[in-house]
Amino acid sequence: MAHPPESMDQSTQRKHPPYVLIWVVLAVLTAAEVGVAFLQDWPKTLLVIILVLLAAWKALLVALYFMHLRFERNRMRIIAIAPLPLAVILVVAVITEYIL
Amino acid sequence: MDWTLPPGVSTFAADIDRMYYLILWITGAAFVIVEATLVWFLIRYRSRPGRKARYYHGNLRAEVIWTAVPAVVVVMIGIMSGGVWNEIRGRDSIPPNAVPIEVRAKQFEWNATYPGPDGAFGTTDDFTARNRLTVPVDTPVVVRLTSEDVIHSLFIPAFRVKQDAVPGMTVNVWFQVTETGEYALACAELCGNGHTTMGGTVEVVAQDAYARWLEVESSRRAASR
Amino acid sequence: MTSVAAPIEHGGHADAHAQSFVRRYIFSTDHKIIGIQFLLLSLVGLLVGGSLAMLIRWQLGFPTQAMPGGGILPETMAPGGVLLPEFYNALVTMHGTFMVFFAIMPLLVGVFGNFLIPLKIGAADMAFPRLNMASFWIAVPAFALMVVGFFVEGGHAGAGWTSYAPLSANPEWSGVSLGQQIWCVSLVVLGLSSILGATNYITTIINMRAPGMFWFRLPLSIWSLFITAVLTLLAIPILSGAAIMLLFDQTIGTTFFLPPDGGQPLLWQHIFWFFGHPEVYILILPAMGVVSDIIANGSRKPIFGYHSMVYAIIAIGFLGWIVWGHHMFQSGMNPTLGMSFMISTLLIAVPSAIKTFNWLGTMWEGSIRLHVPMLHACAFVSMFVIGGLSGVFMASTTVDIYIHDTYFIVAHIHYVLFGGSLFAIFGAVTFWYPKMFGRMMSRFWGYVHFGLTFLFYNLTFFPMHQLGLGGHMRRIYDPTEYEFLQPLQGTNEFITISAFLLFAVQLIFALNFIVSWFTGEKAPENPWQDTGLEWTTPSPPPHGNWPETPTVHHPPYEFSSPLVEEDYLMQDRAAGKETP
Amino acid sequence: MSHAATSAVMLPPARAESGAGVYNEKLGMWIFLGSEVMFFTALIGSYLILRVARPEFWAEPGEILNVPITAANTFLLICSSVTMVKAYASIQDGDQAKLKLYLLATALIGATFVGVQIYEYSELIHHGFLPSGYAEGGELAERAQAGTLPAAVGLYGSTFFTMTGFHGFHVTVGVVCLLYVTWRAFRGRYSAQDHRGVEVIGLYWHFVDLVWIILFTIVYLI
Ligand code: HEA
Ligand code: HEA
Ligand code: CUA
Ligand SMILES: [Cu+2]
Repeated sequence: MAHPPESMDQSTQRKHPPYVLIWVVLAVLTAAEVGVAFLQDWPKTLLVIILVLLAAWKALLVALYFMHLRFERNRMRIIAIAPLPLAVILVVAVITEYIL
Repeated sequence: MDWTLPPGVSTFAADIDRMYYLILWITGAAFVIVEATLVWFLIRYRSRPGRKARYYHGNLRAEVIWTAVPAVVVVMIGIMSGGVWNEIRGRDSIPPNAVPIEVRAKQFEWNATYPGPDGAFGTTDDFTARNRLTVPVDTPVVVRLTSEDVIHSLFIPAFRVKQDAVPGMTVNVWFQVTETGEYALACAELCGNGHTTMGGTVEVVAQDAYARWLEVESSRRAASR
Repeated sequence: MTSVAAPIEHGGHADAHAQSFVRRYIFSTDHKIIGIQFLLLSLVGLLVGGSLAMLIRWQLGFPTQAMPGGGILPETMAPGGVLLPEFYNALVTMHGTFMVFFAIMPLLVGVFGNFLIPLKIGAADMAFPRLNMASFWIAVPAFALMVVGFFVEGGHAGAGWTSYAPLSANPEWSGVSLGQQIWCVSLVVLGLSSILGATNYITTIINMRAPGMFWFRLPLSIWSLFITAVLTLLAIPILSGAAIMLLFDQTIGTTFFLPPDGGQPLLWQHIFWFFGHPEVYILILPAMGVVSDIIANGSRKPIFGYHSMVYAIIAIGFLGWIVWGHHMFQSGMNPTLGMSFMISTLLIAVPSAIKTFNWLGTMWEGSIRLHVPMLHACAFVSMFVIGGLSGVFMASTTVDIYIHDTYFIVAHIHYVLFGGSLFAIFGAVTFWYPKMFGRMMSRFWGYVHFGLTFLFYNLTFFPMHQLGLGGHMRRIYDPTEYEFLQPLQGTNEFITISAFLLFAVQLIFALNFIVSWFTGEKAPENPWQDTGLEWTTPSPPPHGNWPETPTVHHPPYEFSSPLVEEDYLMQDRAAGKETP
Repeated sequence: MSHAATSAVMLPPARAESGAGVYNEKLGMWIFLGSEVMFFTALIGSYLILRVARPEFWAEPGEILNVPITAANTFLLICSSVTMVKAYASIQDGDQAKLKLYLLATALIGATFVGVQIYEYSELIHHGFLPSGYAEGGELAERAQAGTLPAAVGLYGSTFFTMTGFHGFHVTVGVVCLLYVTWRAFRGRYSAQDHRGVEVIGLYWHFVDLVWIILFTIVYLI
């Protein structure tokens, strides 16, 4: 099998990340989000910020551990996040149309 | 028909034309340099028996020069036309005393609503004219431009005015005409099967004539109402 | 090296020799065959787009006169040979659509991406040969669907190749419903094909370069195809998303772009051009790449400033993402935003300048052979410069106020896309034809085709600048409707005549292409005495390209190197020491 | 043929510049995911822009959409990600039995997610919430009359159904691919040494999960 030696490094390491723990964390964060979303007397903007942060946290956990970016080389990490700046450019530029 | 811009009759037409000719000279120079060098090299360095090309991979100084020069030139172009742009479209470029006219575009006609003698919209002396825009000379005019269906584009070549009319939003376009007369008005954005027919005229009249025209028109319309 | 040997495995086509005609020439996984398939498909696309242009020109030159032979067109298009306005709009829309999506893009990316990448980096095939096959066979139905659109109820999409909403979003304003939906679906399907292709190219170039083929030993054609693939990968899905929203606005009652219900017409323009501008660089970067290869070959000299050429490609690729607003200066977009878009747009002149002048620098003190591909490459340089410089006019927000949506823009389009991309394609096809088909194209007819095309091309498109200056709007069915355009009608007729001649002389190319396939003189391994890896294998190359993976010892353009007596040093030639 | 073969000996062996350092399929999947990011950018970006431009077309969280059910569904999808990664871990240890078990579980949970989403859609449509906004005479339309809901929610419907719909579509595709991988697992095609298929489908699956995490927050909770 012409399977490049480089890529074996994570397939051969037998110690697995604490997947179940991450699972619990994700579940808790989701519950927390639903809880926060319905806090009546908090200012909307604050809620939005908190919710987005929680979501980002969850997304990061999935990317780092489930998609094991945490164990990849930097080259792969770069390939993985490369498109994000473009996405931000589009949305930010167009939104300025309406808030300016 | 020649290769120059048609005469412009608005205050900023001159500025726009100046920018155009400036860029024409700059790019013209770049064009001549490139094409001349190309042809010259093709002749001068054509392969001839016994001649071998000189072997080298580049020349840093040369590259720095032909990177820096265009960079400076384009930034200069940017700054200059930015100035004119601000004068025409800048946040507070619209003269406060500008005469307001409402233009609603729809397939395939231009409807211009005038505030009437009292200069206020939404009063009984307002009236609307179709495919015909009448404006006073030497007076800033602001057109409140919008559309009822699809996107159109208000294009008055002689004034160097072009602005899309977008449904759901109102854009203010202003201009100040310097000569009385009749000028063409066209639609510059594909807006359907009648796009090509969506023309009209702009009549530029003396200021007092304009005031009188408002009187006459609004009373006439009122009568017909 | 990561996976030099890998492709043989993954492809599962190592035994292709034993395979049937169908598996080998129709559902082939061989990158060379797929490249040729794309070539045939997109040349037909070019023919379609060109023919539509002829109808457009007839109408503009001789408005509302019965077109000779136009009687064969159905009543819904041209009763008695007189084109209907709605049909004219469909013509313009489809001319743009076919030329951009079904001619130039597949010609550059589909054909040369597939054919050249493995051959030039020393790989036996693509990283994912089956995916490659899929990407072609997905493109075919997209093409067919777009053609069918002409014959459906209500006619084909007629809102321009940019399909501005709300005109495109609501049939009640355009009279077109099914046609516009077909436009959306076809482009989404084609998009899938492009995305699969791009994934394949990027993986291949990153992972499958032969030993010694370092990043900075890649030929510029491969560099530009690589950046192009990245642009394709990231830009096309944006178009797919936009097209899907547009489709939903028409079919399931969503209101993304429909103002009465809160939709935002400018949103369509922003998304479309966020895709659209990278798209136009997808249409020029590969052309620049192949032209660089051809110019170095024609000048018998290493490319001038190879590294800055690479950085220029990357810079253009990146800047292409932050300039889209220059299509929207007059759209009612926030003027302050317009200002920043103007600056970023103008900056693109800088990397373009580097490329232009480095091409000239390559010819400087060279020993120039004016073979047919070289002529086309020189035409590319001179014509692209005209198109590029006219771009600077519109980049200036103020000048754009006047020339926006006039024929000045149309002239720009054709100077960059025909003068640029298409001349490069003519050159590249002639250059790699021997490697594709094992035969040379006729040199004589090549010269004839070049000369006449260059002449009639300029006679057709240069006068469009004049129309633009006169204020001649784009996409109008009948210029004579406007008094102020009547003085220009003479120019319009002149353009039309030249356009017909331009089209006619393209048939020389078509014939040369087809006839040489059967009767052209047999091509040697390296007819142009080039240095690239593809010339170290027979023409056409066998399945798997090389008996064993070649090893690279030299940069791509070692012409006239002192290391060897002949004036070209193959990249894999083990002469003397390694050149860094 | 090239002269290299013969004379290469007299040269130092050419250095091979390693690529991304991972095998093609994995690299390819990551690259493909890049295009998926841009696809969802078009949809999510439009949503954000429209929401900022015309906020009056949106109802408060939970007023129209059913948050409890969706929260449960979100939890389901997260579970499927865990089983997926477990499958990957198992085959890394060469545990075929667990591999099959976890793959099946993942496909199953994924399918359930889609089922629940279909149920959610049918409920919404039943209450009169469509891609075009309220359905005439629908229950929600009446509440809008009564003033307890926004007058019109066209953009809300448009963006909601488009975004969640295409996510659902991605999950469905994922389930199909998972079934294929599972089938191959039962044919014993994967081993501790070579399990590219499992890792690659895993990447796709987790990405779809990640997109849902974002969607759940910005569509249902904000
Ligand atoms: C291959 C395709 C291609 C390419 C390469 C380009 C290249 C450029 N384009 Fe163009 N463009 C199109 C295809 C392309 N364009 C199309 C199809 C449209 C119409 C879309 C539609 O509406 O249908 C369009 C429209 C278009 C517009 C919108 C016009 C309008 O609708 O009002 C603008 C505005 O800025 C623009 C600008 C530019 C610029 C600045 C470049 C630059 O990249 C050019 C850079 C190159 C040079 C400048 C020449 C080389 C440099 C030198 C010789 C150095 C010296 C130069 C200076 C000192 C200035 N283009
Ligand atoms: C690569 C792109 C490309 C090319 C090559 C062309 C080629 C031509 N185009 Fe144009 N054109 C566009 C892209 C292109 N165009 C775009 C994007 C628009 C904007 C559309 C819009 O507004 O929405 C446009 C718009 C446009 C207009 C403006 C219409 C309007 O606004 O009302 C006009 C008008 O004259 C025109 C004319 C022509 C002509 C006469 C040609 C001639 O050069 C055609 C000559 C013929 C050929 C080049 C084909 C030759 C065939 C072969 C060589 C194939 C050989 C076959 C085999 C071997 C099997 N085009
Ligand atoms: Cu109105 Cu074109
Ligand atoms: Cu552009």
